[in-house]
Amino acid sequence: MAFLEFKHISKGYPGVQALADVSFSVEKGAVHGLMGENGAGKSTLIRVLSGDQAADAGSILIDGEEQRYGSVRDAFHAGVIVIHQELQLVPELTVAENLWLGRFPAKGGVINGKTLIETVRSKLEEIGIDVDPSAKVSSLSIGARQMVEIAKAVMLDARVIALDEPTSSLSSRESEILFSLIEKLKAKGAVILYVSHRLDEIFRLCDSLTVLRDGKLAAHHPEIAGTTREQIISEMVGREISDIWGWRARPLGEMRLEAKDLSGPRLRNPISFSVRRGEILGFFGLIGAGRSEMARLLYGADARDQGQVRIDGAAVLPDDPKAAIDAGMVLCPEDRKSDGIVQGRSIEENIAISSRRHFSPFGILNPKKEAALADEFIARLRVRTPSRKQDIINLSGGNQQKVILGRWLSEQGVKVLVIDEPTRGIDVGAKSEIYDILYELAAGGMAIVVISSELPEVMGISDRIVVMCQGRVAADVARPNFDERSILTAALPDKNAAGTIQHQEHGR
Amino acid sequence: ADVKIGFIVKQPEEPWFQDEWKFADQAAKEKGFTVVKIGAEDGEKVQSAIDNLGAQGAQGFIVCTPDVKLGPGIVAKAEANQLKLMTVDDRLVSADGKPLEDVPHMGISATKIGETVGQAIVDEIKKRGWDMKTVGAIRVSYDQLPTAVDRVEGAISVLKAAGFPAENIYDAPQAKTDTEAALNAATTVLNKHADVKYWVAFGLNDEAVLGAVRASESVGIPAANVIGVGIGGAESAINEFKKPAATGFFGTVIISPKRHGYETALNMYDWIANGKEPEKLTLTSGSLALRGDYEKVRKDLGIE
Amino acid sequence: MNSLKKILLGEQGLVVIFAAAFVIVSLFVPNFLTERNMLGLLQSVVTIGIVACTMMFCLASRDFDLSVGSIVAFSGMAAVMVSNATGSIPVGLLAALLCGAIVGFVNGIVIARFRINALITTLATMQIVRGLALIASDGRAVGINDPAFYQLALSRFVTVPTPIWIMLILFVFFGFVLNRTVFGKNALAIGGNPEASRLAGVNVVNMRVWIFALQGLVCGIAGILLASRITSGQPNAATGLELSVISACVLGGVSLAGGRAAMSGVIVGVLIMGIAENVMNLLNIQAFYQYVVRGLILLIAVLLDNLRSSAAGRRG
Amino acid sequence: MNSLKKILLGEQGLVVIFAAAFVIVSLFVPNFLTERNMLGLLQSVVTIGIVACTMMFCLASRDFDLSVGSIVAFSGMAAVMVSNATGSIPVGLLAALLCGAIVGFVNGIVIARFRINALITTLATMQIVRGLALIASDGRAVGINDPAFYQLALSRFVTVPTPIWIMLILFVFFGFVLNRTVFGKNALAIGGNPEASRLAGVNVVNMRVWIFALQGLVCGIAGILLASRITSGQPNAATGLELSVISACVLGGVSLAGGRAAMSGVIVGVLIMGIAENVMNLLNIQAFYQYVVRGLILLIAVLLDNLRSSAAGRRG
Ligand SMILES: Nc1ncnc2c1ncn2[C@@H]1O[C@H](COP(=O)(O)OP(=O)(O)OP(=O)(O)O)[C@@H](O)[C@H]1O
Ligand SMILES: Nc1ncnc2c1ncn2[C@@H]1O[C@H](COP(=O)(O)OP(=O)(O)OP(=O)(O)O)[C@@H](O)[C@H]1O
Ligand SMILES: O[C@@H]1[C@@H](O)[C@@H](O)CO[C@H]1O
Ligand SMILES: [Mg+2]
Ligand SMILES: [Mg+2]
Repeated sequence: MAFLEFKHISKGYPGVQALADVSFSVEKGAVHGLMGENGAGKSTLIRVLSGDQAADAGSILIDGEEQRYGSVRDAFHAGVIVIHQELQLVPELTVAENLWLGRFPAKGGVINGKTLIETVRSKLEEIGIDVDPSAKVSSLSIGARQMVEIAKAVMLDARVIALDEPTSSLSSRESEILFSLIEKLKAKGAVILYVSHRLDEIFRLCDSLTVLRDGKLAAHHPEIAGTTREQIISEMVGREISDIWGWRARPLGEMRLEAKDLSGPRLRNPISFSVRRGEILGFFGLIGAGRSEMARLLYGADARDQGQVRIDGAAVLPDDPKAAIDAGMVLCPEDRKSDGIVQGRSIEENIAISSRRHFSPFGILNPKKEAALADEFIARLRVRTPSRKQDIINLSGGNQQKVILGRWLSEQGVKVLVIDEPTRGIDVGAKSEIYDILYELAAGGMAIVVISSELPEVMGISDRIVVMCQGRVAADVARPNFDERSILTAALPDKNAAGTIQHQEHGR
Repeated sequence: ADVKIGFIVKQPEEPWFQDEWKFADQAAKEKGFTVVKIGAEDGEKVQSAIDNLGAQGAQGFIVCTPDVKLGPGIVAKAEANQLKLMTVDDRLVSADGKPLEDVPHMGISATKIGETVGQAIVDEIKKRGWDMKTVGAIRVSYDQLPTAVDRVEGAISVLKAAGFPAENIYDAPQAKTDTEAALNAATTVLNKHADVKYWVAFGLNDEAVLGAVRASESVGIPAANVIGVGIGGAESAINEFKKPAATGFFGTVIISPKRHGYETALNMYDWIANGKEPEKLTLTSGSLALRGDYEKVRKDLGIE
Repeated sequence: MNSLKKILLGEQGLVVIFAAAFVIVSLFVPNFLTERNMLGLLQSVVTIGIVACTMMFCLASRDFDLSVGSIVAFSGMAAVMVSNATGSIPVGLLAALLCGAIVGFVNGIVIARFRINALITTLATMQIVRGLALIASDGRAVGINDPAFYQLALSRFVTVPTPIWIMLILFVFFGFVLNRTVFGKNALAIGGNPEASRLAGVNVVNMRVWIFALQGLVCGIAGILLASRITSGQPNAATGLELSVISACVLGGVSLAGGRAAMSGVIVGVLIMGIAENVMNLLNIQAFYQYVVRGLILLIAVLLDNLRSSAAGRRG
Repeated sequence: MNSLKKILLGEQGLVVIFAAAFVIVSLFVPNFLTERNMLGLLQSVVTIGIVACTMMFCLASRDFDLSVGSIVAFSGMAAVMVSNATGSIPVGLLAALLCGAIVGFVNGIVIARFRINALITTLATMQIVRGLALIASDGRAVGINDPAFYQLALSRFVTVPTPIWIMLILFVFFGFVLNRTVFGKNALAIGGNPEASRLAGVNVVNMRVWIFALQGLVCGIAGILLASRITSGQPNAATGLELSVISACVLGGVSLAGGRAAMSGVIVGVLIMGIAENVMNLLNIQAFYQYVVRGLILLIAVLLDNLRSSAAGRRG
């Protein structure tokens, strides 16, 4: 019997019809996949379900009952819990406080501090997430924060749980924990709506699937069995993509980037590596392995304790990212929300922010050139937007990521490109476009460092992989020797500590 | 024991109070006592200033209060701290508005000063032979300050008594008590009555009247058609008189900070050291100073 | 050595620095550490201290209130005028609290419900309320008829004047509210991440309205005590209070960006402001130099705190 | 109909609403729309208008400057005192600009390099600089020796007084800087997301220092013009200017949270403040009621703008 039903849901924003007459239903106890290109309307549908945004038209039925909620609170009381695509945690509060936010255990308004911590502690233990409930969220890594978000859904007995790209900042290890949680919830009879761009996960977890395209229902599969990857991809993007990786051998040149004994306050063991012209070096590791930290030290985003970075033999001063950019190195950061997008500014401005210095004589802008640049990358990366003047905050998550990529791909004279989680939240169609751009840049002599938590991606596009584990280099593998099992083994700390999520000070 | 007296004033940045303090210091130097100078812009600050004086072992203090209605509170505070109390400039009143006659006071009557201003204006209008009906008056006002109201009302009463038509008096409310605010307010009045040829201006102090004079200049009214009379007689007024050409700033009523600062301090000292209680009430008056005679007037008042 | 470092760099570091400064001042400034002066000092910060309690919540939830000075003056006037008119002090006090709470409530409604910028809204109410106070009193202070009203400020309990007690009680009370109640945590959450709080089901609009109403109520208390201390209702009282209170809070580590606040910090901030004033007067520092010194003290206080926390290796 | 809606709800909606209000006022307030009154009105907003230009950058980059009023007074004093001392007006003007820029630069260094909260820092310099102005002049107004100095404010070009021209030129100049230069875009980017801007190669520290220094310089210009208008250097001038300027900016749509600013909005904000004052005086509204009316106008202006933009369906 249909437990969750969407009926003729429509939702528009100025210039965009985010959802147009979407109807489908999900059976009780099912995990239902929701797929679609960036900007297809997945998050919007989930926001409507969560009571955060009101639909322009249409209705939602749970267990045959029409829902009329005006707020998130109403939805919560109807048994709906949503984990949003962007992390929704209060950095200054503790893990326990975040988990209880909106429904603190209290008598007469006074919080029972013990209950607060203890219930969370036992719950986290039960579900296998090793995070200190009394730690401030600002001290956790993104991955750990994501796990806390997920714990939110599990803490409460919900009838409907929606997860919007929960694994985009998790590595496979943590994803496994999530998957087992989903199995448990499913066994309890909850309906789970699962948004992801990763087909593997969809096939592994989901019982049924809906594909959205341009805000419309493109396909509905009440049974996922029997459908193929190719079929879903073409339903999503409207065309066939044969080989998303598309890797070809390239000639490697001189040594381009040399990093020697890099270390910093949060990366105590010195790290050294080097990349040649034309080479794509992948960094793989579990959450907290230290890859992002390494990238920030390399770029001068954080102060180094020691270590040197050379590009084409010339030393890069660590005093500021500006120095790195001037030396020809750029970093596309991991956390798009805090380190990537400039809120309140247009797509155009977000793209041109760094590269405009090449075509702004005496600091005076060249609006034509900026517009052309924006249009070029909007088209190449398939950014779904009504206009290049759109405020970046109004874009869907994946489209924001594309714009940030566009910012760095549009830079001129780049010798070293460092990309941290390049395709986080990006749809399959755009992914292969991005890979093609990377190959093209590499073929032009650039040295590229790709940090990714997605093993297939690292293996699919790298010429060589450095595996990091607990802040050290655990392995350095050349493409001919790529092997899933040995890379994973190298990434694992040791049996006992497996699955441990490290705390780290992010404090941004 | 060493004599230590407090001197609390309501607007420490005003030149007037700077002068009072300076003359109090002069008395202190002559007699060998200490003056503790504290600025207290509101009732709460006065309270803590008195506590502070008590704590540092002063025996008495002189105060120019931010508001005369603070009277009972100041008296109580002084008693609690066993401090002798005198007031200067503004006289304390009780809840029902009657002066607290027990507290020795030296001061000027705001209304009287205003009247002096009004008289100076009336005299000059007559001297210049203007017809009062053709003259506009700018009342640069700052009504939230009671003293300011009393002063301008004093001036207005004399003007009216001399036959100045009430409907020719225009209000220019200052948003703050500085020259720029007066200038902006007066400009509006001048522009609203663009047909009026002759203007007179009065207000709370020199700064207010200066604003009106500047406004008349900026809209192109010749200096000879303007009579502004200020109150105070400190630098801002003197600077006007020093200008090579006469401006619309005709004169200022100088009040003497010397008596107020020097004599009150001396009286308080005598009271503490020799048990000689000061007069309950000493009223001083203002003297009109013009471009031609300001130096002499200042000398007569003991200031230069 | 290490434990010293820990104390200095810990959460309570500002308090420790402050304590050290206090000891130094006590040793070197004559008449500072006497019971009389301490009580005088505490009385001088009663208004700032009381209003800072709720301003802390306001800032913690990423809001801003410029109208506090006007509300203090207005409710002080209300207390006096209503007491005089009805002949009953309790009725007057109630009227004052009501006036304060109503203005605060209106602030809250306009800001939270109509989503008008808090700075502009409270700048507007600051002027409107000041105007109303001036109109009601015709710009003149209003004296208190019944001398019993003065007793509010003059009465003492265990040698300490009542206003100081009230301030201390409010410190304890709001410290508790901030750290141990749903209200406090929600306020911090709203400031830390309004969107996340909303999505977690916190009623952000109601919370903000409540905080402003509470701020108004507390300004009412401060207004009553002030009127009683200065034995009159003064329409011009407490001008510029907003900046002092906000400074005290920020000095005490409350973040203008929301989400961070601690009662202990705010108390220290309030005391620093009070001590600076007190010591300058004890040392008979000239009025114009007082400006400079006051500015320097502010700078040094935040600079020290900053050195401390950056030595602790925290970022941003 | 539709195009009307578009105009009202577009980026320039505030300007349109303002224009409508202007027409109404012109029709119903006698003496308002006369050349004399218009020039008087514009002159009355010269100080606010000039300082608002750079305050816009300051707010856009998520900073805050409370010291502007003091800098205006201080540099006005400097202009007069140095002119008098050297007998050369140009030297005096240079000294004023230098003084302003130096104070601004110090603000910037302390805030951006030592990472001290901007509110506290500028609150401190506000007091320090005011103190210095008072000390330098012994608290007295300083008269101008050379009458040529007055000509700065009195001289006219095409019937419009020089200060107004200077303000207009600065409007155009800073409008250009904001929209058409890397500097302007970087300021907005810093306000939108400082960390992201830093990682994108914007030298955030330098930018902030520059903005404060520029603010100081521009306050120097305002100080010179003010001294010339009131024909003396007054240490007490321009108190409270900071709040008026910030209000004008916020009224004009500049976001205190950074990242949003438009010169046209700021100009409208400045004019609204000036017109409110002007019209109240023209209509002879009583002083105490002026407070209330001023507050209401502020509220209505933001409320209208808010209705407009929420009708346009933008998100906060
Ligand atoms: N507040 C808004 N204002 C304007 N447009 C919006 C707003 N929110 C979403 N949109 C638009 O609605 C469309 C659907 O967005 P949505 O976030 O639902 O996409 P999505 O399928 O979740 O994409 P992604 O995979 O990138 O997360 C997009 O074109 C987006 O730009
Ligand atoms: N405040 C801290 N104190 C000590 N160690 C820290 C602190 N913050 C982070 N670390 C450690 O530094 C390393 C940095 O993790 P980093 O974020 O660089 O990892 P990553 O491999 O990129 O993983 P992620 O996918 O979470 O970004 C981790 O080992 C973490 O435990
Ligand atoms: O306030 C005034 C002051 O400005 C000075 O003029 C002396 O008298 C006081 O009442
Ligand atoms: Mg999405
Ligand atoms: Mg990482």
